[in-house]
Amino acid sequence: MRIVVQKLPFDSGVELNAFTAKQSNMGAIVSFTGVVRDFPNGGLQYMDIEHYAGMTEKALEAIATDAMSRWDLGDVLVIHRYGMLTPQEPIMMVATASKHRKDAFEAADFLMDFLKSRAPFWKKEQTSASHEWVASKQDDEDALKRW
Amino acid sequence: MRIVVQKLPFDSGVELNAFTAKQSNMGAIVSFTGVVRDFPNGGLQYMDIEHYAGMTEKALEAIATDAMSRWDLGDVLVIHRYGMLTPQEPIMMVATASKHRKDAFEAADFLMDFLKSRAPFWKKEQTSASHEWVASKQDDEDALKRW
Amino acid sequence: MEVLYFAWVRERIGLPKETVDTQALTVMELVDELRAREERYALAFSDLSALRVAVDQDLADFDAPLKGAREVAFFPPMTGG
Amino acid sequence: MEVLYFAWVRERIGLPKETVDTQALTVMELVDELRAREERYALAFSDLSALRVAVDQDLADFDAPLKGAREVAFFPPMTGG
Repeated sequence: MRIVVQKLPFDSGVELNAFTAKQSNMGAIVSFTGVVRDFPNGGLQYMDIEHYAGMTEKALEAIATDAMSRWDLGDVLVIHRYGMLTPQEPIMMVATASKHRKDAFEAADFLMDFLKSRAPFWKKEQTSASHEWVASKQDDEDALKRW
Repeated sequence: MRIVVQKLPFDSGVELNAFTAKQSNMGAIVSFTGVVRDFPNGGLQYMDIEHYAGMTEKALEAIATDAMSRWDLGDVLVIHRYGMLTPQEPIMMVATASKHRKDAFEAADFLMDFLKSRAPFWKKEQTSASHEWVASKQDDEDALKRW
Repeated sequence: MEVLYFAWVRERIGLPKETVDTQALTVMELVDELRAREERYALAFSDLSALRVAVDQDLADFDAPLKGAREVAFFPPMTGG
Repeated sequence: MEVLYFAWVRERIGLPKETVDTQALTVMELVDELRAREERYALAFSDLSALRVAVDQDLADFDAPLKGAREVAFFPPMTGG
């Protein structure tokens, strides 16, 4: 299990390969990469991500540990950035390794649902004129009930 | 949409990055990589994958096109190898790009279910003593009913 | 008509592909003709529930018509991914 | 006790962190004390349904006890991922 909270950019492809290389006889590797989206008509200068240092690492570890106990997984990777990100930059990534594709998919889906609403990150969208905190979505809260 | 059927190895990380770089304002990228698993106690010399050249490309395109029509996707990638592969080598990979994580996850899951049972590949496991064709699983056939 | 065999069907019949001169109107009629040929064909086609068929590279049923078809393939259930 | 604020809660109150001398037995009692302080606190805590709380870095309810707690944090619903 590897949990990383960092300000610096990371390379999804390099991380995916490093994660895959560490596994022993896992037939299924699933990855999710979250990328900063611009507004439909553009204008996003940057996304500023605030987090609760200390609690963040604990919360991510708890979520990953929960996933490991619910599914037959060989390994879990979580990387999440904070600070100022520009459109098209990767924000975060999760990866799961399992013998079976179903476990790898479900666990990655689960990790994402909990990262969205239970990891202490807050996104702020900055344009040249103003900034606005991204509102949480009822859909994201509802998604947790699936598990 | 990119569909590749090849004998040569591929690099999942490089493919994931190339796929991600092509997208425009897609917030969610999901990848699945299938890796050759050895037997629980070892002994697999290689996995030999036979395919139906001509039909394979058509079938993969049809499955990917179906996914594009069912979910809100920016793009789909499918890479599938044939020939002789050794344990730990990647067999295949799919990637999906969407504005929304739910679409990216579901479409990748769907692609994998259909690749398993509807793309004309046949796996043979070769040990030093014998070879055996991998049997299809009822679970894999049942998985198609989800969609 | 080109007839193709894959995986253990190919191994049992002993060849990957052959040109068959047939008047069969359906896949099932073609199967019956092949079965009547030789023991290895009868063996390969002994349990149709273990076989799948494609007509002109599209999955089809055993009662599918062969009118106009150029290529028929027989194989076990697929195991991709 | 250390009290932390994040995102727009931090912006409204105007600081990320402060040490509060309190006898509050629950989170709710602490909120009431803070509300009574100044307008900016009353404003930040005006709608508790828009707030989440963590006690010693674990998510908690507003009726959670504060006995032995060293750190309480207030913030809007999280938007990670």
